[in-house]
Amino acid sequence: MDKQSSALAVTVAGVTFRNPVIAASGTFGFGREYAKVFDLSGLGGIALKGMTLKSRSGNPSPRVAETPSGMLNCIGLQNPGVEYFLKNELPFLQKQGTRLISNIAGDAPEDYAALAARLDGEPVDMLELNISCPNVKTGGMAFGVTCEGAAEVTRAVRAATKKPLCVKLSPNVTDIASIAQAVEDAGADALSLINTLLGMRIDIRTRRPILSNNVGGLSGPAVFPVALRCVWQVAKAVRIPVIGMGGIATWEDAVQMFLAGASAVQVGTATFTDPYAMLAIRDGLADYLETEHIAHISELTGQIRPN
Amino acid sequence: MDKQSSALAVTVAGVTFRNPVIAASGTFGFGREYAKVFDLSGLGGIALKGMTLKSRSGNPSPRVAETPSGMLNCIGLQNPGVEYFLKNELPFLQKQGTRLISNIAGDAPEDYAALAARLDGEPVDMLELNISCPNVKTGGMAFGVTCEGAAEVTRAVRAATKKPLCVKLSPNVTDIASIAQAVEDAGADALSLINTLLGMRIDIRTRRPILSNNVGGLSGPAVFPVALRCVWQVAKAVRIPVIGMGGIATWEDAVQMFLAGASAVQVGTATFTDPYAMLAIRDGLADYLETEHIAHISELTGQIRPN
Amino acid sequence: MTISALPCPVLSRENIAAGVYDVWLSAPQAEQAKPGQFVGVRCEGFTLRRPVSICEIDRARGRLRLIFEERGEGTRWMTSVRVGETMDLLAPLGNGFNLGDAGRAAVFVGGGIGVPPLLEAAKPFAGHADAILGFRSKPNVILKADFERFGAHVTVVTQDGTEGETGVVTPPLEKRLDSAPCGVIFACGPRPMLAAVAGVAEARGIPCFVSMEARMACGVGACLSCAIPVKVGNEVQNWHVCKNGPVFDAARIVW
Amino acid sequence: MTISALPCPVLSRENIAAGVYDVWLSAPQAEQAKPGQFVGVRCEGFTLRRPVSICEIDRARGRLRLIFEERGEGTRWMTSVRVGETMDLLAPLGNGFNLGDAGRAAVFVGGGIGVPPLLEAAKPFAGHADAILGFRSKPNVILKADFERFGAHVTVVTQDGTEGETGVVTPPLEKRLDSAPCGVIFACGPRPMLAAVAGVAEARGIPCFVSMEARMACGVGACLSCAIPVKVGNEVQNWHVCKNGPVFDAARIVW
Ligand SMILES: Cc1cc2nc3c(=O)[nH]c(=O)nc-3n(C[C@H](O)[C@H](O)[C@H](O)COP(=O)(O)OP(=O)(O)OC[C@H]3O[C@@H](n4cnc5c(N)ncnc54)[C@H](O)[C@@H]3O)c2cc1C
Ligand SMILES: Cc1cc2nc3c(=O)[nH]c(=O)nc-3n(C[C@H](O)[C@H](O)[C@H](O)COP(=O)(O)OP(=O)(O)OC[C@H]3O[C@@H](n4cnc5c(N)ncnc54)[C@H](O)[C@@H]3O)c2cc1C
Ligand SMILES: Cc1cc2nc3c(=O)[nH]c(=O)nc-3n(C[C@H](O)[C@H](O)[C@H](O)COP(=O)(O)O)c2cc1C
Ligand SMILES: Cc1cc2nc3c(=O)[nH]c(=O)nc-3n(C[C@H](O)[C@H](O)[C@H](O)COP(=O)(O)O)c2cc1C
Ligand code: FES
Ligand code: FES
Repeated sequence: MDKQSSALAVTVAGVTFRNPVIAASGTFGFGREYAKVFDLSGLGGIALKGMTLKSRSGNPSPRVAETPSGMLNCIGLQNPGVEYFLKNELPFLQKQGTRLISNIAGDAPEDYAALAARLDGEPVDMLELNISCPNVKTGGMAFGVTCEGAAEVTRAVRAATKKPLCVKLSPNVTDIASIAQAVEDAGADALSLINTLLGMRIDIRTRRPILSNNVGGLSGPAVFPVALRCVWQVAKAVRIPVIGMGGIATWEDAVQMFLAGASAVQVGTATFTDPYAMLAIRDGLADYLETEHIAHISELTGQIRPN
Repeated sequence: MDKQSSALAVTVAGVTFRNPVIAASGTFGFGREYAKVFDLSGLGGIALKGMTLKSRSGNPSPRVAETPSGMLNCIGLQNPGVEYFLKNELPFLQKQGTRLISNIAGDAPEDYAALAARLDGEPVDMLELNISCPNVKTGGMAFGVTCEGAAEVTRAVRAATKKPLCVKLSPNVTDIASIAQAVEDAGADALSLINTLLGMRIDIRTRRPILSNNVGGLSGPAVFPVALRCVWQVAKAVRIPVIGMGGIATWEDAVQMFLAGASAVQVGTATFTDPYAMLAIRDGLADYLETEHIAHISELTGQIRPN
Repeated sequence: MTISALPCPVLSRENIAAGVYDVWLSAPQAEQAKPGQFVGVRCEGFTLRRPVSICEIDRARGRLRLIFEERGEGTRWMTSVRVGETMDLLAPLGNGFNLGDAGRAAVFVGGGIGVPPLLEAAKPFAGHADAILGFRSKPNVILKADFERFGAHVTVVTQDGTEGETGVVTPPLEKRLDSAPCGVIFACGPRPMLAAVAGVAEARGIPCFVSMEARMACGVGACLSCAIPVKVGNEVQNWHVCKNGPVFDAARIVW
Repeated sequence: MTISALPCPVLSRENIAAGVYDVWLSAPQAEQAKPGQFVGVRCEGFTLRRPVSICEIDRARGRLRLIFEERGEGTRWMTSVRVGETMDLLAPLGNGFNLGDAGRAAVFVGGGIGVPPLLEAAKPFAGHADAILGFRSKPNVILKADFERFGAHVTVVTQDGTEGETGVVTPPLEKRLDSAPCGVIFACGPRPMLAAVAGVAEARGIPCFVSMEARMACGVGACLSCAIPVKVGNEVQNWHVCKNGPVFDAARIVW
């Protein structure tokens, strides 16, 4: 906790996180499990598992596969639905002393809006619109790959909530910057990126794709260069803050994300390899600021010096 | 050489390769250098360094960076121009006993067409249209990311040459299958994919991108899951043959590519790690066919059993 | 219960069967570990930890015994770790076996690399434990002497008959159940074996608990990777091998 | 010339300065190697090989000596390879030094980890070689005794004056050039040092050859990664460190 000096506190879309290291949605459930591994108050925040209005059972197993320096997943938004969450998960989460970001998904803009409205009076700090999940048949990534789709969902949710609104972008697009701009224009307060890259792996013995859904989302260090490029392109194109993620595993990776334009970072897959990765990244950032005599982490944001 | 049984010979767009393992463009120059490392006749073919009408000097160094299970490059199509190639490189290449694929690029459809016309009477076996290079300012990937652009270049080249025509696709798009269809409709005889994913890496000490061009193309095992997914999506969408590439490092990777729909494979980055990688992949495929009692490699193509 | 990830020094290491290694590690997590729980082994160069069952627990000295078989690249790395080097273990994971009354007669049915997790579970049953252990062939047989050391009556079965009885585990299981009362069955092994054992148990109305496998990412229940369909009343729900299991009431499994 | 990639057993390994390791490897490629050439070391877990200069060549016994400094992750792996283990070397790479007439007086100017490639080159010059070797500080000094063993007259310079003269290599270089004739200068080290040495050589009209660095992928000239701008007549062309170099006529370099 000593390393969590005020130098690390960041404010994104009006929400102050005690440090800029946030658990990425879907890799940290509703926090309960990792609370057995470390004190959750050590995190800047938690982006909660992607949630829908009604419960969903997700895809069959296998839902994960290992890849070089990464992994594929096709969980498919399994979640207990918002009412269960509010009754059984949120009370526990509220006591953990960290910021809560509700990651929300749906089949149609109205679903997103209804979910956002339902959460409006509840003690979550921010909404993260998941329009980039590659693992569901309807909705999900479908909205995230066109400017119109992304803007439409954003507008619908914007009208339904007063909460700070972050939109999570897909890297599986030709021009992520223009989608970012469309979302900004539609009223988003912040952007988070990247969600996973669409990938595949085949078991040559059975000739079947390893994942039950055939394809899945690639995450982990393998995607870091793509994520960094996306954050840089988007940060240059918009005025709202960007939360960077995708393959971050070390504090050096996080520093690159800040330099490219991120105001905070999310960490997902690295937690599976090392459950303390986020704490090590946080402490590494604190040490780095001290060694480099940088007063505050936000001084790094966007300080890349392009060639 | 003993492993190069007829079981490995493949015919793509009328061109018969003695085995399906082809050196990927830009990673193998004009063959001269690796001829000092192994006998080039052991390869199915060589996709030559991307070429333009006039010589180009490419981007400044640094042009490469290491990434987790991969690398970034921003060579920027450095090449000596077609006339130099015909005079000084092709005569040597012709004597190597392997198939030659000319990878061609330009700033405008007319450049591509002029280059294709210039090569038409020359002893190269196939043209590979590079409309997916992420490292040049004009042309390059610009054509590869829209159906119209891709079709336009393809049509222009189709009209200018009688050579078998392969179009190389970029993965940096929202819908690679529709671009593949557009290119097929415009007269391509085959498709090759993927070119590199756009990525970035920052030196946190200098705060500068490591690559002189700021961004570059990601290749190597890290991208294999994305490449495999693209090959699968494209192979389902078109009737022309697909040459698969992107991160192939082992014969098992190659088998996955065939199952996903590839008729041949190209190998790039793996050669840097192990210069004999392509020979090991070829031999591994031969052994695999024998062990599994598969009479011919083409029996694997598209034999994925999706879930 | 708390879970921790720690580099655990390898104290001993033995190649006990074809491709199978038997290691004791110094692991403070032993203090909280229960039979049937597992650990997540961080393998150098890999993103995902490999799940490995706890074979024996030495709480007093803070040691865990793991037995693993080389199957792919991750387990190959594990076989390369020498005495004095460390393995990073995330542990203890899962719920393990609910042993209930160890005064009951219990039958432990293991298949291949599914045998190890049964050993610690069999300990408290001592004299009234039967262990029916199936393997491919003689070179694959493991842990027979260990079960006997803890007082279990062991029947070995090999598919090719090179050691013990010939065939699969179900005939000796039925024979055992025919000949004496049995309060509970614990099983671990390949899925078809578990399904067969569950069938036998159900037919006779004997409680049966099986240890299941699934591909995992987090190992703690957060990522929802390791779902298996489980019968809950009239419904089928996704439960998670790492959190709700790996041991399940066989009656709940959708075979 | 042929190039090959082979696993080469490490025969000896010594930590000769802060973070600097000195290894002899059994490498059949030694037979064809020339001073100033380099090898590509495959580092476990990495895509790109790391370029390392050849420090000494034992053609008769098929051995190469490499000296490398831990700089990042790849070189850290290299320092972990023990005697008896192997390093996969792609070799020999590049053109090396064109030594010309070894009867001339030659001055070898090395800076830090740029010193090693000069050793093999200095051998034939024996008594008429001067070596001016610059280092950060005393703990970084390497190879002084080795150059002396081959008959070179060695001047050590450290930036902090903790060994030999204080400062950088150019003042002792100028002093040496003032005091006696010199037919050729060979230099390897950090770019600013090379630029300074090239400046001195140019001013005095002495031929000067410098060994350059660039980030590499293939190491053989095929991928065009390692471009540096080089003056050719009135033009500037991209030449490649791995193929056209690493040694270049200093007069060609665009500093
Ligand atoms: C709860 C549990 C306990 C286990 N206990 C043991 C044990 O005590 N001893 C032992 O030898 N093995 C055990 N296994 C199986 C062991 O986890 C796999 O053999 C191992 O993960 C294979 O990894 P690999 O890298 O060698 O193989 P690869 O096939 O290269 O692995 C690729 C990916 O698939 C996963 N995977 C492959 N096979 C399995 C499997 N059967 N179950 C789960 N994931 C798999 C890997 O973890 C990895 O993520 C257990 C599995 C589970 C789920
Ligand atoms: C021709 C040549 C000869 C060399 N000879 C020696 C030698 O004899 N002894 C020695 O200790 N070092 C030598 N070097 C430098 C050595 O190659 C680098 O220190 C090493 O590549 C750093 O790798 P890393 O993984 O530790 O560092 P990282 O910074 O993690 O490497 C990241 C990437 O950048 C590349 N890179 C980083 N620094 C350099 C550099 N200075 N030159 C080229 N590529 C670099 C790496 O190869 C790798 O691809 C030589 C370099 C060249 C080009
Ligand atoms: C197992 C798993 C489940 C995920 N579930 C969600 C989700 O529910 N909602 C979402 O927006 N992103 C989800 N993601 C994406 C991550 O939040 C993150 O964007 C991505 O994994 C890249 O970051 P990383 O490389 O640090 O993991 C999931 C990722 C993984 C690996
Ligand atoms: C150094 C380098 C240079 C490349 N140059 C070209 C090129 O000139 N033309 C082209 O079409 N692709 C070029 N590529 C892309 C490769 O041909 C290939 O599509 C890509 O690297 C993915 O395959 P791999 O992962 O096996 O390397 C280049 C790739 C690399 C690494
Ligand atoms: S592995 Fe993450 S929930 Fe089971
Ligand atoms: S490293 Fe490939 S050309 Fe020099």
